[in-house]
Amino acid sequence: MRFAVIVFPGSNCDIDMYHAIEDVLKEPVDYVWHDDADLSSYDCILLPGGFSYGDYLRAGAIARFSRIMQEIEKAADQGKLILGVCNGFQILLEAGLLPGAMQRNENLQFICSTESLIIENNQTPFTAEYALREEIRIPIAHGEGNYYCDEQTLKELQQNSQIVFRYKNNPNGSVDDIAGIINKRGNVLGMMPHPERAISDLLGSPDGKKLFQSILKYWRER
Amino acid sequence: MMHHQPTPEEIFEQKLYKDMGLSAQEYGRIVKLIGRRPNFVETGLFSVMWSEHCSYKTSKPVLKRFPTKGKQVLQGPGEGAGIVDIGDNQAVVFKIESHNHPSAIEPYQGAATGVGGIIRDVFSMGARPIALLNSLRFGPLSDEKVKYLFKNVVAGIANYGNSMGIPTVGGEVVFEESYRGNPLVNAMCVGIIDHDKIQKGVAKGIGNPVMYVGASTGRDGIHGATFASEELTEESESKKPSVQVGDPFMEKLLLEATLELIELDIVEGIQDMGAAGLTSSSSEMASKAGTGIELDLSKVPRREPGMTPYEIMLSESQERMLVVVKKGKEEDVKKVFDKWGLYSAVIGRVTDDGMYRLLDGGKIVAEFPVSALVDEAPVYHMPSQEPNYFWKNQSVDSIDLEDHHLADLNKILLDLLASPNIASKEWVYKQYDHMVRTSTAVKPGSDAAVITIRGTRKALAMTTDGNGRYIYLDPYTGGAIAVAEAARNIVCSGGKPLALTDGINFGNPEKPEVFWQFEQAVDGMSMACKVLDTPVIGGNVSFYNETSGKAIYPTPIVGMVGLVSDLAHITTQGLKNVGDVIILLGDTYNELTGTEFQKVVLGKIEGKVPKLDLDKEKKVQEVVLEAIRNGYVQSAHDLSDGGFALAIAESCISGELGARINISNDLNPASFLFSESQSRILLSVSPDNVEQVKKIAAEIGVTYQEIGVVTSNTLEISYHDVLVIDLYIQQLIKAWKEAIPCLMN
Amino acid sequence: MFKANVYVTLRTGVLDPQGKAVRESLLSLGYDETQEVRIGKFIELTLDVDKYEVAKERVREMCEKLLVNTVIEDYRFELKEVTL
Amino acid sequence: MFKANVYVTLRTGVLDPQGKAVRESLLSLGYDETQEVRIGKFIELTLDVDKYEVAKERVREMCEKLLVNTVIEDYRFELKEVTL
Ligand SMILES: Nc1ncnc2c1ncn2[C@@H]1O[C@H](COP(=O)(O)OP(=O)(O)O)[C@@H](O)[C@H]1O
Ligand SMILES: [Mg+2]
Repeated sequence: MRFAVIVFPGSNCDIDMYHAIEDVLKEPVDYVWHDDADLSSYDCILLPGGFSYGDYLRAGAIARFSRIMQEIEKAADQGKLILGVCNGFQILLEAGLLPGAMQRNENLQFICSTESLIIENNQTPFTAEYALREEIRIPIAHGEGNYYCDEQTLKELQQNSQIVFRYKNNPNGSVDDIAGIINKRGNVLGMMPHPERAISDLLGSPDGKKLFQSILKYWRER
Repeated sequence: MMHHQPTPEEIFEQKLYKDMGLSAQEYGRIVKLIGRRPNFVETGLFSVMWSEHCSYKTSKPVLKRFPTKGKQVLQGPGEGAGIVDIGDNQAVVFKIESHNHPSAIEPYQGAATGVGGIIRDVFSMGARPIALLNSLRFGPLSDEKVKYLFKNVVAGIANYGNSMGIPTVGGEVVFEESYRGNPLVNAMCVGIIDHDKIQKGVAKGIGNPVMYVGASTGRDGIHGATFASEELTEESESKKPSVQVGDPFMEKLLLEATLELIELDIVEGIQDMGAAGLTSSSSEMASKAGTGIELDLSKVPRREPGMTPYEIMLSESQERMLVVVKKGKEEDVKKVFDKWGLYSAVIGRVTDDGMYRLLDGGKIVAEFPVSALVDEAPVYHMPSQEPNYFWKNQSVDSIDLEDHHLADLNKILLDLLASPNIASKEWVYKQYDHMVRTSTAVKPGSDAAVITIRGTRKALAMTTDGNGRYIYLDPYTGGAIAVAEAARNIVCSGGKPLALTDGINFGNPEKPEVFWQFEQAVDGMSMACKVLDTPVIGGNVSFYNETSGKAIYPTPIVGMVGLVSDLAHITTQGLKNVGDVIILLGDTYNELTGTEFQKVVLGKIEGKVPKLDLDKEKKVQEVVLEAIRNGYVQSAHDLSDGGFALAIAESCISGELGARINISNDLNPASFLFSESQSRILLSVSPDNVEQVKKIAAEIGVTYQEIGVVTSNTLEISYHDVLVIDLYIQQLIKAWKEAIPCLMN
Repeated sequence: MFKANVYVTLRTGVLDPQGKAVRESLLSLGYDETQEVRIGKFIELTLDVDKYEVAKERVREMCEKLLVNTVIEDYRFELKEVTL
Repeated sequence: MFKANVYVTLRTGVLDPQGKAVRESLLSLGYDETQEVRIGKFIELTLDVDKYEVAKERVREMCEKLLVNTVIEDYRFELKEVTL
């Protein structure tokens, strides 16, 4: 299975994501510069965290116009797996690949901490290795992770089981404690917490590993 | 803006050089050195380069006393940052820098650009920055203005580091009256490099092009270096334009582009543009290489129209670097910087005539020997005088405790835990991304942070420490304690201390008493450095930290890095298992003067500081490192602010476990609990290993005491079998965790 | 040449954490008269365009595409002809 | 009751990384006519105050004290009487 880690100017969790794939899955992975225009050889596309273009206007607002985003939309259409973490999630929202928008954290501060998440849907390619309602510990690190959507959208998310992760103790004010959502088709996942930071006991938690293992399993058994 | 540029005659006659911060003697020295009266641009160049901030004219003779050599040192003071060998062709690069005055005026941007500057220092050496730390001082948190400063300084530091993707993993924050009008913001950056990639700031190779890379130049921060070399006054507010705005995104691009450029192997020399911007970088690079340099200012990328040569040279716009590359490789440089969307321009060349020459288009606007500007900067041997207060304090070595002070030791412990100086700093480091780069093995909240080195079994331990209160009372001993405490923190995390960088923050050095504090502190630090084999590989001096004529506590900060030779040695302060045995290493004396206890309970600070026996210190550290390396230690925590009671409480809190302690000795219980005697470390050890640890201590010759066991949820301390502390861990956690958030909301 | 002043505000119904924090600070500073506070963005653009109609259409497009996230934000703008 | 619209802009000469990033993004989206972009804040306040003069003075104070960082920012505001 081939993985692409997209690098935007200002991405800074790209290296962590790359190593997570290398360390956990031992599958081939490449960095792909935002200006490149071919993703056809990849099976899974990872949008890492960071501050693309400084996140100066709104997080992810400028990155979504990168050349690579058209390719990502195409890949999404083809049903390839796409995972956006943190800034990657924000970009997917700005690009309209996922519904809703991000606001600044309720306390207006950047928050870096390890949070408890509840697996709300384990029937996705990204979460099959987890048990339903399993509680996992995954770090967050963001200033704009306060997820917002209108009531209509929220209802849809709930009805279609698109809410994949919820915070146990909502740290940022997100609507309905949402930490991560998936598109209707089930191949594009966005989440604020960083699974790539939770792949060993030495660094605090191994709970993110199963997410990557789920991806590989899905691809193998597809 | 300048309408008419004063002539050399006007500068002389109207003493305009004074407004720029030069004294009459200094002006005279310039005239002599260059053989004529300097023009306006030239006067500006000298004024910034000869400011304390750039030339270290008053501190240099004293800083020479620091030991700077050691077999581990690859690069001592003098470059962007110092470098220490860590084996396997790898080295660690680090430095600390202050941004006090800018942060007092505009806390968010001041602190942010301080972080930006120190990061550039590190990557200009060719290193990949892997961690940030900081050391902060503010007035009491009850003051609204102080809260504003604290909040914005932390947010500024957070935003810059977070955007760069460099984890901020440690630091310290102290709240004390003397910093009310003059907060301290010191930032430290640690990087890692392969030996063969080390770069220097030299303008090497006659005829080589000098290139400007990074962001464009604006009018920001003009005369920042001079501003940093003056006291803060009411008018400082009106000097506000001196404050620069940071652009961490730009710096992230500059970092990646610079490291990519260095890989090409075409760089002869590189230096960041920090204080005094283009002026200091270009002249220092030429001076270090013994060459001349010629720049054409019309080629400098700028942000605003109509900038004069004077403004271009003195601007402190951020996120810029100066690079000398091999001739003919200009296009290669451009390609890299274009890719990252950054400016790059050839703005001059290295010459063989030793001259510093600035052109604006065809016109020469400044010309004199490089050496006049850099090497001939004045050096002052300032008068030094022991202050009266020093002897007064030396004669006070105990405090008068009244019964009511001691009636409720539980309460005193909780009060101390909630004292902002001791309370949890989570409110601060929660705002810092301390995990990015996925190498933070010990996060903020333990003695020293530990960062792993990918692809090896090694890790780096790092910490910042300083204790202005001790150093005020007794700068020599206090200075030595700062170094000893930093080393102790490294050792408790499983590292061997390698070297340190110092951040010197003092008042006005023209005052003999301030200068005395400075000399004494440097001497004390030097002595500790020698004994502990932690040479000084770089640092920063910030003087004139005064408001309304009142100096801050003299506050040298020690930034120290140690090597953890195997991941298995990584140790934290939190208790680990019920039933583990608690051992206290070192001796406790009745030393309550100058302590957090004295401040919180009696509301004052006076008297002698705890004594420090450096040989003993060294031995205690040896025992701990030896025990850790043998795998005998579950947790280690040094005893510092608040003494034994606070150390055991912190270990309980971090481990969410309790402890049952039994002490018998002839001190009164308060002295034992809260004395800040030095060279003490608390270990928890599994019962099987207790004898081994005792054996190591006995062999090295360190006092040890088995004082208790780890339990589940209460901290109980008995004194001669009388219970004097009896608290639930949840009570400790509450007092400690909620103190700062409570004050801030 | 046209200058556009673009005002970006949060849609009604969307919580404004920043506005809320500022309001609380104002109250605690003794500005008891403070009722509501909403914080938005103010963007000044200069456009090298000759015709008002063109400028208007371009700014509208810029807003819809980049400057504003219409999921949570609203906008309005003013245009003014300027000479350099 | 008064409504105040406060416009907070960066002082001239102060670096505006936000404006710069947006400008570059607009250019790369093909809005070649984009000259300058500056980004500031737009604050809407409602004040329970009767007199125009009082409202004016209070808003000025609020700006100086809290809303504006006068080290790097400038401001202006408009006042309008409103009824609830
Ligand atoms: N400004 C700060 N930034 C990051 N971490 C901090 C800061 N201040 C304190 N900390 C962290 O909080 C913990 C306690 O700090 P401190 O009480 O100064 O420790 P010690 O007394 O062991 O030196 C340390 O892990 C330290 O790194
Ligand atoms: Mg410590």
